Amino acid sequence: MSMLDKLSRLKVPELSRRAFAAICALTALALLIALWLASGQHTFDLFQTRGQIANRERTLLIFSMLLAALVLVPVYYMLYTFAWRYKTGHDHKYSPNWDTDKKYETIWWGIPIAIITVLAAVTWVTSHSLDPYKPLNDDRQHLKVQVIALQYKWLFLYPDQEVASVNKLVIPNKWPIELDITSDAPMNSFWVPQLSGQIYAMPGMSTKLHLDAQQRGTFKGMSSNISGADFSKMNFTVESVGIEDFKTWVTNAKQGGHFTADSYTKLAKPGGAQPVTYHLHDKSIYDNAIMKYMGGHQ
Amino acid sequence: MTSKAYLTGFMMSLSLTVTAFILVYGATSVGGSPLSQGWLIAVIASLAVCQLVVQGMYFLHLSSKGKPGRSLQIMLFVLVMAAIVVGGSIWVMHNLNYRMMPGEQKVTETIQDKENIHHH
Amino acid sequence: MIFASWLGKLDWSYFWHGWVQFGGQIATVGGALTVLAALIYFKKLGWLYRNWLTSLDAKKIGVMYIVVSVVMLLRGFGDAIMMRLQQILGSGGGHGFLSGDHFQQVFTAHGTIMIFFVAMGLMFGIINLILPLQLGARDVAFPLLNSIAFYLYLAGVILVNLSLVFGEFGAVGWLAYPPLSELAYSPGPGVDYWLWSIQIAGIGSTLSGINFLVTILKKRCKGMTLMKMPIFSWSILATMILLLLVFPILTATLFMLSLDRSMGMHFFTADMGGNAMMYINLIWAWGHPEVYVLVLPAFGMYSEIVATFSRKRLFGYTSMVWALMAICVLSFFVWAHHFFTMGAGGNVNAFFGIMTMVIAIPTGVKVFNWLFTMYQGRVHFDTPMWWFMAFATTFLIGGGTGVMLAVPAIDFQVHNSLFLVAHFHNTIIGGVVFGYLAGIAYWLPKIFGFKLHERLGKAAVYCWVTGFFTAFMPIYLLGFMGATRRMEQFDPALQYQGLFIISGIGTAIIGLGVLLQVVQLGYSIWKRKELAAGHDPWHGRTLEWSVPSPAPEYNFARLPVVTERDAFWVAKHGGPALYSGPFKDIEVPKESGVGLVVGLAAAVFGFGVIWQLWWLLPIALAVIIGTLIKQTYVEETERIIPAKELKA
Amino acid sequence: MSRQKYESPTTNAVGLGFWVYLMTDLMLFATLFATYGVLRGNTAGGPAGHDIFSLKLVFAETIILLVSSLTAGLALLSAHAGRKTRMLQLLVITGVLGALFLGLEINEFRVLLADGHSWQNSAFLSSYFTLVGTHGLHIFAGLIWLVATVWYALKRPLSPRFMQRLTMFSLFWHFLDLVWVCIFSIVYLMGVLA
Repeated sequence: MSMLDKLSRLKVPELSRRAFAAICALTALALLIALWLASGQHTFDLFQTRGQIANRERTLLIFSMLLAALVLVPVYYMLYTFAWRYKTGHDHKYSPNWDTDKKYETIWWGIPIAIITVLAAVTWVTSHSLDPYKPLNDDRQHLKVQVIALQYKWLFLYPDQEVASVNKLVIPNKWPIELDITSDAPMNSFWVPQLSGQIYAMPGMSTKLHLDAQQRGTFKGMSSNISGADFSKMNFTVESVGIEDFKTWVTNAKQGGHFTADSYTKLAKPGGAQPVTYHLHDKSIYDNAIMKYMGGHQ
Repeated sequence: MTSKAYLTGFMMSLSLTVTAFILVYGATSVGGSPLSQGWLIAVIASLAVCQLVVQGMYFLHLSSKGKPGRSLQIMLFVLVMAAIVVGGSIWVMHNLNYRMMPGEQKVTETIQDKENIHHH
Repeated sequence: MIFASWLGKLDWSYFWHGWVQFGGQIATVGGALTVLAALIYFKKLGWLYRNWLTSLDAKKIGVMYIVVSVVMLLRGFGDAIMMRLQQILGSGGGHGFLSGDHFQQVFTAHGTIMIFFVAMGLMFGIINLILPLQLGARDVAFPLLNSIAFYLYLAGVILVNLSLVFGEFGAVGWLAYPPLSELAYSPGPGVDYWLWSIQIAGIGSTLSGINFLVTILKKRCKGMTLMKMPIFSWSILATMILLLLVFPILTATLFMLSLDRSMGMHFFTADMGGNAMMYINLIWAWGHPEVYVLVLPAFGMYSEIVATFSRKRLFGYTSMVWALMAICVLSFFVWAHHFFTMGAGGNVNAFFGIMTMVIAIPTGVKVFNWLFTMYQGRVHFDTPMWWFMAFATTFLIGGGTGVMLAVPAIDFQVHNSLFLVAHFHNTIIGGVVFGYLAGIAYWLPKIFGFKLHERLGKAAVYCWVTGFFTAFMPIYLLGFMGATRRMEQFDPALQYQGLFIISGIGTAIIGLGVLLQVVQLGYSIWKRKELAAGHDPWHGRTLEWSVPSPAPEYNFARLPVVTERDAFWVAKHGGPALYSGPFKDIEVPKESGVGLVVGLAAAVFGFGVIWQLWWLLPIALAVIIGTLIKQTYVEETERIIPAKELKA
Repeated sequence: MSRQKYESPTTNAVGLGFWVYLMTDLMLFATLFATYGVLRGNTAGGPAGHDIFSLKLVFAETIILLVSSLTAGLALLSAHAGRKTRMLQLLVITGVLGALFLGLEINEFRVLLADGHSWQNSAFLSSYFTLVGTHGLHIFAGLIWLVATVWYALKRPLSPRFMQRLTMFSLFWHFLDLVWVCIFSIVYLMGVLA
C-alpha cells in the first residue's frame, strides 16, 4: 500500500490539524518579515511622509485601511466560525431549505452601502482638495520648476532662477513648489513618494503638480511608468535645503556651463546621466520640447 | 413585410437624406445659411436619428411589439452601453485634453474656476 | 515602405537572444517536438486528428482548452520565477541575469499569457464542459463556431510561443501603452507579436461569447426558465453579455494600434496629432470589464460549490442574480480608475472612483450570501470547498485593497507601485485562479469518471495559500515603501532584497503547489480505477450530476424536464422524475476540420503582418474565406446515434 | 408580391446569434466613432474635413447605398414569394450598386492620396480613413457574401436554410446602411460645416 494511502487513513481530527498548520505558516511568515525589519533601517515612504500633500494622502490611506478593516474583520470572523461550527459531524441546527431572509439581506445590502457612502463623500472631497493641479494654500509665490522626462534621466529647469539641473531637484524647505511636467520620450510618471502623489509625464502634453517639503532632507524620486529598456535607472533625488542654501546653490549653478538648445538636444539622446547643473539661458526649452510634438498648430 | 412597406421606408429615408444634404449644401455655398452652426449640427443629427428609426422600422422590421421586440430590446441595450463608452470617453478625453494644454492658457479658461485651479 | 521586399522584416539575428532565452527556446521547441514524436511513435496522430482536433463535441473542445491553458500556466509561472529571481539579485547591488529589455519582455509575456491564454482559456474550457450539461442541452448552439473560436485561441497561443523561439516579444507591459509601443520606440516585431496574438485570440473570444449567449438563451431544456437556471449558468450569462459588449472595443483599439505600426498612421503616436491618452482610455474601457469577465464565472463556481458542499440551497439566489447583473452593468462606469494619475480633473476622478466603490457593494453581497449558505448547513470540506476557503481568505484582502485604490488621492501614491501589483494578484489568483482550479476539481469527475486524489489536492491548496501570502505580503510592504513596478534592479541602499527573498520563497511554495497538482493529476490518472466516481460523487444539486460519468457525447439520452431550481436535488428527493418517454435517435454534429484550417490560416495571417510578408495576407484570407464558403455547401453536418444504442 | 408574415430573426438560434454579432459590430463602429470624435481636430497642420470632402460625391454614394438597401429588401421579399429569378435579378442589382459604391469610395481615397493627404499625415486623416475604410471593408465582405449566395442559389431551390442565410445577408446589408447614415451625417456633413 503506497505511503499516500497510509497517510490518508490517519484519523487525526482534520480541522484542528489544518488550523494548526495555517497558524504555523502565518507565524513563520511573520517571523521572516520581522527578521527582515530588524536587519536594517527601512523607510516606508508612504507612511514616513515629509510633504504637506503626502501627509494628507497618508491620513487618507490610514483612514481607508481602517474602514476596510471595519468590514473585513467581522467577515473573516463569520467565515471561520461558520466553517467550524457547521462542519459536518459537529452537532448544530441544519436547515437545508432556508435560503432567503429579508432581514439579513437588508443588513448586507445596507451596511456596505452606508460604508461606501462615507468613503464616497471622502473621495469627492479629497479628489478636489488633493488635485495635483490645485496650488498649495500659501500666499507666497510658488517656486516654478519645469520638468522634462528624457530617456532615462530627468531635466529640471528653473526659469526664474535661470538654472538647469539634471537628476537632482533642489528646493527651498517649507516652500510651495509648482511643477510643470512633460516628457520628450515615451510616457513617464513623476513620483516622489515622500512628498506627494505621482503625475504622468507625457510627450506633447504638460501636466501640473504642486508639492512642498516640510523638512530638510534628501528624498527618493523615480519614474513609475515603464518608458524603455533602462527606465529603472531613471531615479533622481529631491534635496530640500534652507532658503539661504538654495540661493547659494543657484548662484553656484549659474557659474556652470551654459545650457542652450544644443546642449538640450545632446542631453535628450537616450542614456543615463550624472547629476549636474547649468546656467539656463534659453527659457523656451520647455515649451519647445512640447511644441515639437504638435506638428504645426493644435 | 410588403413591398409597399419597403418602398415607403425607402422614400422616407431618401427625403431625410436629401433634406440633410440640401441644408448643408446651402449652408456652405456662397449664400450661407440662416441657421447658426450649432443649430445646423442639431438639425443634421436629428435628421440622422430619424433616418435610423425609419430604416430600423421598415428595413430591419424592428418593432416594440411581440417577437421582433426582442431584437429591438437587445439593440437598445447595446446602444445605451455604446453611448456610455463613447460619451464617457469623450467626456474624459475632453477633460484630459484641456488639462494637458501647455503654458498658461489654462489659467484664463472659465473651466478653470469649476476645477478650482486658482493662481494667486 | 509597404512593399519593401517580399522577405519583409525577417532576419536571422532574431533567432539568438543570449543563453537565458536559449533555455526557453529549447524548452518550447523541445516540448513541442517530444509531443509530436510521442504521437508518431505511438501512431496516435490519426487518432488525435479524428477524435480530438476535428471533434465538435463541446466537452472535447473544453478539455483541449484546459490542456493548452495548463501548459501556458506552466510557461507563465516560469516567467514569474524568472522575475522573482531577477528582482532578488537586482535589489542587492548586482545586475541579475536579465537585462532591462529582457526583463520587460518577461513580464509583458507573463501578464499577456496569464490573462489571455490561461484565465480566458480555462474559463472557455470549463464553460464548454459544463454549461450544456447544466442547461439540460445536448450541445452548444453553434458547434462549428465553437471549434473555430478554439482554434483562433490556439492561433494566439502559437504566435505568443513563436515569439520566444523566433523574434522577440513586446517590452512594453501587458497593455502596451503608446507612445512606447509605437514604431518610434519599439521598432522590432515584439509589439506586433503581442498585438496579433491577442487580437486573433480576442476575435475567438467574441465568437465564443456569441455561441454561449445563444446557448443560454435558446438551448435550455423544457421547464427551465431563466430564474430556475443554476447560478453558474447565470454567471456565464452575465459574463457573456459583458464580454460581447467590450471585446469589440479591444478589437478596434488593437486594429488602430496595428494600423499605426504597419501603415504609419497616427492614432496614438506622440506626434502628428496622435493622442496616446485615447489608447489608454479605450484599452481600459475594455480592460476593466475584462477582469470582471474573468472573475464572474469563478463567482458562479463558488456559488455552486458552497451550495453543494453545505448540502443547502444557495442563500439568496435572486439577490445573487441581481448582484451579478449589477456588477455586469456597473463595470461599465469604472475604467478610468486605471489612470487617475494621468491628470484628469477632480470631477472625472471622483466620479470613476465612487463608481468603483459602488461595485464593491454587490461583490460584498455575494460574499455574505456564500457565508449564509454555509450557515446552518452541513459543510463537507472536500478539495473544492478548500479552494473556496482559500478564495475567501485571500480575495477579501484583495477587495479591501481594491476599495482603497478606488480613492483617487490614495491611488496617486500607490498607482503602478508594487502595492497595486500585490492587489491585482490578490484578486486574480485569489478570485480567478482558485475559482477555476476549484471548478476543475469539482467537475472533473463528471468529464473523466474519476475524482482527483483528495489529500494531494488539499496539500496543493495549502501550498497555494501559504505560498500566496508569503509571496505577496512582502510585495504589499514594498508598495508601502515606495517601490514601483516593472523594475529589474533597485538601489541596494533601499534594502528591498530581504522582502524580495521572502517573496521568492513564497513563489517557491506556490511552485510546490503546482508540482503537487501535476503529481495529483498523474497519480489520479494512474489510480483512476480506485478513484472512480459515480454519476453523483458530491451529492450534487444540478442537472449535470444526473447523467453518467464520464458524460456521454450526447449529454442526455432523453432530454430532462425541469420544474424547480436545483432540479437534480428535487428529483432525488421525491420530486417529479427528470426523464420520461421513449428513447429517440439523437443527432450529433459530425467532425469537421474547418476550425483547424481557419485557426492555422489566422496564425499565418498574424505571422505575415508581424514580419510584413504582405504577400502572405491575401493567401491566408483566401484560405479562410474559401473554407467558410465551402462549408456552406456541406449538406449533412450531423450523424445519427440510433435509439437502441441509448438503451444499453 | 404577396404579404408575408415576418418572422423576426431572433426567434431562432441562428438569427439571434447573427443579431448579437451585428451588435458587436455596432460596438466596434462606436469605438471608431469615439476615436474619430476625439481626433477630429488633430489635423497636425494638414487639411481638415471641409478642405477635402466633396458633398456631391458623398450624396451619390449615399443614394446608391440606399437604393441597394431597397433592392436587397425586395430580393428577400421575392424569395419569400418563391420567385427565384426575380430574387436573383434584384440580388445582382444590389451587388452592382454595392460595387459602384465601393468604386466611388476607393476613387475618393485615391484622389486624396494623389493630393498628398495620406493617412500618414495626421491623426484626423488616420481616423477618417479607418472609420470610412472599415465600413468599406464590411461592404466588400458583404459583396463576397452576396456573390457566394447568388452562386449557391443558381442551381438550387429556395430551401429554408437558404432563406435563413438570405435573411441574415439582408440584415447585414441594412445594418451597413445604418452605419453609413451615421458616417455621412457625422463625418461628412458635420465635417464640411465645421
